Amino acid sequence: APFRLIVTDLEPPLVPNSVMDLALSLGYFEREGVDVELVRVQQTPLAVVALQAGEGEMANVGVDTALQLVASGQLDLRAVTSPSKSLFFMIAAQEAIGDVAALPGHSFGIGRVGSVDQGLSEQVLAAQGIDMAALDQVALGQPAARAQALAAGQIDATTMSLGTWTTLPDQTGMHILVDPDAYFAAAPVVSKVNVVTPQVLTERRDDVVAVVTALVKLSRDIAADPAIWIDAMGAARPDLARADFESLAAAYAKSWSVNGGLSARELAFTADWNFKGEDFAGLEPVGLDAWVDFTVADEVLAALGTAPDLDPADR
Amino acid sequence: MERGNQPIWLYRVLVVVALVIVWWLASLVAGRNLIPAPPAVFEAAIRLFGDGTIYEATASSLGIYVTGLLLAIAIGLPMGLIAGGVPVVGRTLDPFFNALMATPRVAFIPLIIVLLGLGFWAKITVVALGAVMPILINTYAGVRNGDAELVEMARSAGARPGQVFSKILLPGAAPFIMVGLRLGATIGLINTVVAELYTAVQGLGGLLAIYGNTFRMAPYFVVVLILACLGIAVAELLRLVERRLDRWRIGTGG
Amino acid sequence: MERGNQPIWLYRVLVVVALVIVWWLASLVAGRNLIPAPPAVFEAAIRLFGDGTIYEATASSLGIYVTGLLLAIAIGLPMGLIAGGVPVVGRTLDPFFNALMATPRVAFIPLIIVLLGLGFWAKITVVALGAVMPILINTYAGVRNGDAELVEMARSAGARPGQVFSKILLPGAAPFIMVGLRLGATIGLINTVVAELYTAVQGLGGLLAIYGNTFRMAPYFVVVLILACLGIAVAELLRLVERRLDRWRIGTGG
Amino acid sequence: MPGWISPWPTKCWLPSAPLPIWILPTGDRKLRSADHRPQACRKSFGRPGGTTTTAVADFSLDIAPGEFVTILGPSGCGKTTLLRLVNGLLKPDGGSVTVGDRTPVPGPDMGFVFQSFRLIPWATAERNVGFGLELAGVEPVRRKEIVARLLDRVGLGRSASAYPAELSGGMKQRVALARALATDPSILLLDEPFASLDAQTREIMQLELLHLWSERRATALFVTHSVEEAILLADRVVVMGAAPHSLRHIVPIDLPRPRRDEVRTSPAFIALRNELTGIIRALITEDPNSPFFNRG
Amino acid sequence: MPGWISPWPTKCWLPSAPLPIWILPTGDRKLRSADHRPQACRKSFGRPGGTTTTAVADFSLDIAPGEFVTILGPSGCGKTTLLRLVNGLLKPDGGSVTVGDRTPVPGPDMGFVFQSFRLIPWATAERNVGFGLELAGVEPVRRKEIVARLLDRVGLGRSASAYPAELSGGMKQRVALARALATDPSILLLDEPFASLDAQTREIMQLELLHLWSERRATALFVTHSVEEAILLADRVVVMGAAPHSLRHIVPIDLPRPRRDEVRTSPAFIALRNELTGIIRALITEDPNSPFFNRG
Ligand SMILES: Nc1ncnc2c1ncn2[C@@H]1O[C@H](COP(=O)(O)OP(=O)(O)OP(=O)(O)O)[C@@H](O)[C@H]1O
Ligand SMILES: Nc1ncnc2c1ncn2[C@@H]1O[C@H](COP(=O)(O)OP(=O)(O)OP(=O)(O)O)[C@@H](O)[C@H]1O
Ligand SMILES: [Mg+2]
Ligand SMILES: [Mg+2]
Repeated sequence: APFRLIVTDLEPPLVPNSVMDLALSLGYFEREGVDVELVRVQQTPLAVVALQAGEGEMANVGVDTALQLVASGQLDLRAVTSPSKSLFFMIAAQEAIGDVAALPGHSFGIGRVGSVDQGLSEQVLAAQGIDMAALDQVALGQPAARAQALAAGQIDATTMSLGTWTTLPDQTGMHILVDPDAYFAAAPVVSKVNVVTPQVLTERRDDVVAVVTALVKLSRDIAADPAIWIDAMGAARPDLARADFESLAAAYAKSWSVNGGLSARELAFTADWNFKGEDFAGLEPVGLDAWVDFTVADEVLAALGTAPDLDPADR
Repeated sequence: MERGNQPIWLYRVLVVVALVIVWWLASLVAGRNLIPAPPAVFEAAIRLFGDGTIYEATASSLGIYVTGLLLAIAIGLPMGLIAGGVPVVGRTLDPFFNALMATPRVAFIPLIIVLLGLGFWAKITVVALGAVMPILINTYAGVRNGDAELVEMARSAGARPGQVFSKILLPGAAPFIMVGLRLGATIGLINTVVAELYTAVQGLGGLLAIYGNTFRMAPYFVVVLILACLGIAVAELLRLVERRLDRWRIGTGG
Repeated sequence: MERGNQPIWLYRVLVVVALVIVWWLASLVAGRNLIPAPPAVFEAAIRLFGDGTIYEATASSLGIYVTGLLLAIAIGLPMGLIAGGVPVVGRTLDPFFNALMATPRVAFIPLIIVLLGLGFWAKITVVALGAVMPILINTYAGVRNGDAELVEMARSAGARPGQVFSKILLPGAAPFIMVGLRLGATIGLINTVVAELYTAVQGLGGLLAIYGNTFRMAPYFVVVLILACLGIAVAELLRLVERRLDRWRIGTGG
Repeated sequence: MPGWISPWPTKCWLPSAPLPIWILPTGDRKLRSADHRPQACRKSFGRPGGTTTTAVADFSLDIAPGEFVTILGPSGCGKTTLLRLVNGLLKPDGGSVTVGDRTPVPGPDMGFVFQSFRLIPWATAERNVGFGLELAGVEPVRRKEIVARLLDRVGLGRSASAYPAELSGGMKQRVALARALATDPSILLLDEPFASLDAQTREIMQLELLHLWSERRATALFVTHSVEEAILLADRVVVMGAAPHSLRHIVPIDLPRPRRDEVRTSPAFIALRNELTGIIRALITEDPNSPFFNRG
Repeated sequence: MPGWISPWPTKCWLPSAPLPIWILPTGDRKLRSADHRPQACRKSFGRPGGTTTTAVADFSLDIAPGEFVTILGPSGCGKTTLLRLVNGLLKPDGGSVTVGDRTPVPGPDMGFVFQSFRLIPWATAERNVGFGLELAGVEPVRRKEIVARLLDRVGLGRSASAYPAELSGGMKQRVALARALATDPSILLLDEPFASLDAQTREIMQLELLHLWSERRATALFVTHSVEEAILLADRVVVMGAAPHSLRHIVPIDLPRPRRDEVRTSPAFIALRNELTGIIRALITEDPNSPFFNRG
């Protein structure tokens, strides 16, 4: 049976997560001897439902979702790797808003009250001394809707990913208020992980190891030679210019999960941060071992060796 | 004509009981994360009603829903009458009605946001956009199916075109229009949720988004059930109207 | 009865021209590429048709759509006939039809995924779920509006209940059923897109999601226009059927 | 007139024997052949408002197998309702209706010509006439044959493919007549079947009907407003009046059959005509319940 | 019978003068008062298949203001179509129809009793009768008054609040009659308006109609299948036949008015009756185009 990997992107995304698509198209999975099939769904909740329904073996989901499911005892999941720890969020605003200090009193698009993007925005703004409560928050759901509302001039600023920003065809009148680096510095939170059920972990452990191996190998290759990514993405996304990929590749230079993307320290921080959020009201915090499985990554690193610099593999 | 409603009510209760049993079984089979068991939903309902979350959300959604629906009726009914009564207009516009119908609502959302923003007006537009077509198409068909003999009689009695409309075609189309209203009312309810998801998130649609995204399935189901009950309530209201309109269907004479 | 279609076609062309002009103006006003200008969409269309993306997506969506619609007809038509013909059944189930109608489709999606997965079966179920209700409710109303005098005549002529159904009530309900089919067909098309968005992403719905999420509005509009054209095509097909069924409406004798 | 030929070229069904009709009060079945006292068969229509109209009351009659009974009575007195009771389309509120020895069940063995025709608008004249045969499962070829002959008999051979909306009033009525006759029923219920026909066509249709009736030995209940027609056709003329007493008079017609046109000028005929005209006049102008009391 | 009282207690509209009706070929307007040669007015109905039925052909007639013309003719010969042409509901394919000096426009000044009644099913008898008044904007109080009187006249005072489905055939017909009369029209088009009435009620209605007609000095076109009725009511009887020549005979009736019941036995009446009966018989049994050629 093929190993079905559920992704929440409809085509290779403009973030390091794209290694999952590229590993398939560039034959990395094949070379590890695993027959991977990508199952594309719209959003994380659907990915979870699909996983639960046995429509896939592994899913790339939001950390908040994984934590909620585990903490509420609804679904036993284990994160085994994170091809793209952060989604490179940033805050974009209308030109008229010169800096962060000008934000209070203006409208700010969020997903919904209690969503991850709201929590992150709050933290980033707090780091710059701005109280989110002073803003007029407008709940708008999906990232694309937020971007569209910004472009249409219906809101003054919002958090979006660098990928979303890059795809915006016409950015005149808008600018980047908080760039991805400053954003991540203020809120160093892992946003997405690949999870499997314990059952898959025992029954198809070899396949899981092979998948993680393929992802790590590709990440290392790209980290070594960004042109691999630029070329592959250029082929997959003809709608964007090569220059876009080049600048994105430069931004992502230090972001490839060359060691499997699982850092105990980062994950613990992420969990703590999440449990403080509104969505987690009434949930008891759980330990790392309840939702992360390091053994797969360790097995891969044992075989491939640990890469220095990027992506700390601390346990 | 409809006396002795007791058995019908009894049957309905039986259906409800059967549905609850199926639901309970489904929750056992699917696992309670996907389908919460009835008692969990019941508890959640008590909590939600207790802390007032629901009232506020329902009131906000109802405001949008009712306004949007009235807008849909105010547009769909006269347009359907004109399309049905003036064949040139009807046959010219007919394909465009269908094109509009077949276009996913979400395709219009960017346009609506640009033109109307994210608030009340945008939302009622989404609701009206969904509800208008069943009303329009049913009215249109109702008028086109008007009794040609009665129309001729009215003309012979001196009815001007407007009078033929209001005295013959409109009441004659009542059964069609009622179906259109029923469909429009329920589709409008769905579109209220869509509107609340795709423009500024709020109301019952907002609750659905929150509970759905955080996998709180019990309160999620409470909201779904509230929507279902609203659907029933609106349909029963329409049935009262229908029963009044149907008084003349008594039997068959001569 | 309808001769000399030329003016109608002319009017339709005029409406198309008017719509394109409004669209163009809107694209100028909205700016920032939220609404692409007609030439951009035209170019995108040429590209999409050129590289075959569209054919594949359309074929995949059409397969789901047609199967789902047939399923909806296979369920909605007989259910509507039974509900209309056996009053106890109709009056018992009536509120549940409305409840089902008023419940957002997306609420069912988790259940559907659990039971049917993400593939073909799940998708046609979503399509059928959306299309079944207009068909059912219109059929139901059509049967309830059956001519009591004709039914009595048929009974007098020895028609068994099944024959009263098939020879009097069903053909008598044809105008209602045609409206139901029209609404069901277009709503089914929308639900095809919904299904393709909420289960495994593919087909025209998948293209909409991709283009929409990445702000490629020109190809996005191409897909929207294709959906609109499919809506028109289906409606025109239904009109052919309708015209055949309507042959007897010739004028008014005696 | 050329020799009369039955429209059923070869019969593939056993014609049922002519049946008697009993219209009696409840529980009186055992008395039916012995006791002919008028007893109450009754039918009222309720309105949602609570008021009821009694259409047939205090009606009791038995009709022998093969008898031709015509019914006269003022407009709105309950004639149509009576036929619907006999057909089994309505159930009496009191008393009973028995056809043969059973409660009547509508079917191909009873032919009903409705006052308002009740043609199926989406079916051609041909299909309307063949409707009963279609229901009974008679195969299309045979059906076509019978229908064609019946359409010829009622003078509509050329309009076989016309829809009801294309037919004149009298043409519709003839289609309705042909439809009722198509299944060769043993009981004929005819509600003013010739009201929309001109005098000459009406006479031709009367002759057709009498031919079929006498050949078939059918039992016929025939509502008409023409006193002359009532006498010409009937073995007995029943005169109905408005409730509370629907059955007012039974006049036996002893004129010899076949009755030719000349019978109209015979003294016996004229006496009967004057008697019946007087009865009906009295019902309308001398009954204080009549809306035309003291008028006309 | 008590003294006849008009159903319009006080008239608030100016009764229009009785109007002549001209049924003529195209372009012949200037000839209309001088030249009465029969000329072709024509109406055909096309079918999608391509065949056409000619309902009225070669018809030419002028009717004087205040004249009462009755029309006799075999079933399906085009009588109803003629009335629809005169009412302006149909446009002739050839020739012209002129009422007064204009192409006819349907309206409250022409009353049409349809052969199939055409009552509004969702309106009570009362509202059906008042329909023309409602359209003309007559205020409710006055409308109620007129409607109540008319319902009384046609014997339906007690059924004012009944819906058509609750009325018998004859009652429906009387509602249709009252509706046509309610606007006090100067032209009456009556299509077998008494076909569903019993002999006595029919006589009462005939008298009512004649009263209204003579008081109002209306022009009446009255289709009937009863030869006696045609003679009793008419100044002239027009006999129609099937196309290609719709107008077959015009028989002036010179009997003195008012015509009482006794006139039926007068030799002049009997002679006219026999003449007309013979004409119609000939139309049906001696015309090779008739479906009943050589029958009856
Ligand atoms: N379905 C009904 N609901 C209420 N009243 C009805 C219904 N059918 C008939 N009636 C009433 O019953 C009475 C008898 O009606 P019926 O049709 O039997 O009369 P009829 O003798 O056939 O009259 P006609 O000669 O005018 O056809 C009338 O007063 C009529 O109003
Ligand atoms: N709408 C129509 N379409 C096609 N043919 C029609 C239409 N109306 C009438 N006819 C045909 O025209 C002819 C005359 O019809 P019309 O109704 O005028 O007859 P009529 O004289 O009123 O007959 P009757 O006495 O039976 O009512 C008939 O042959 C009929 O079939
Ligand atoms: Mg009757
Ligand atoms: Mg006629």
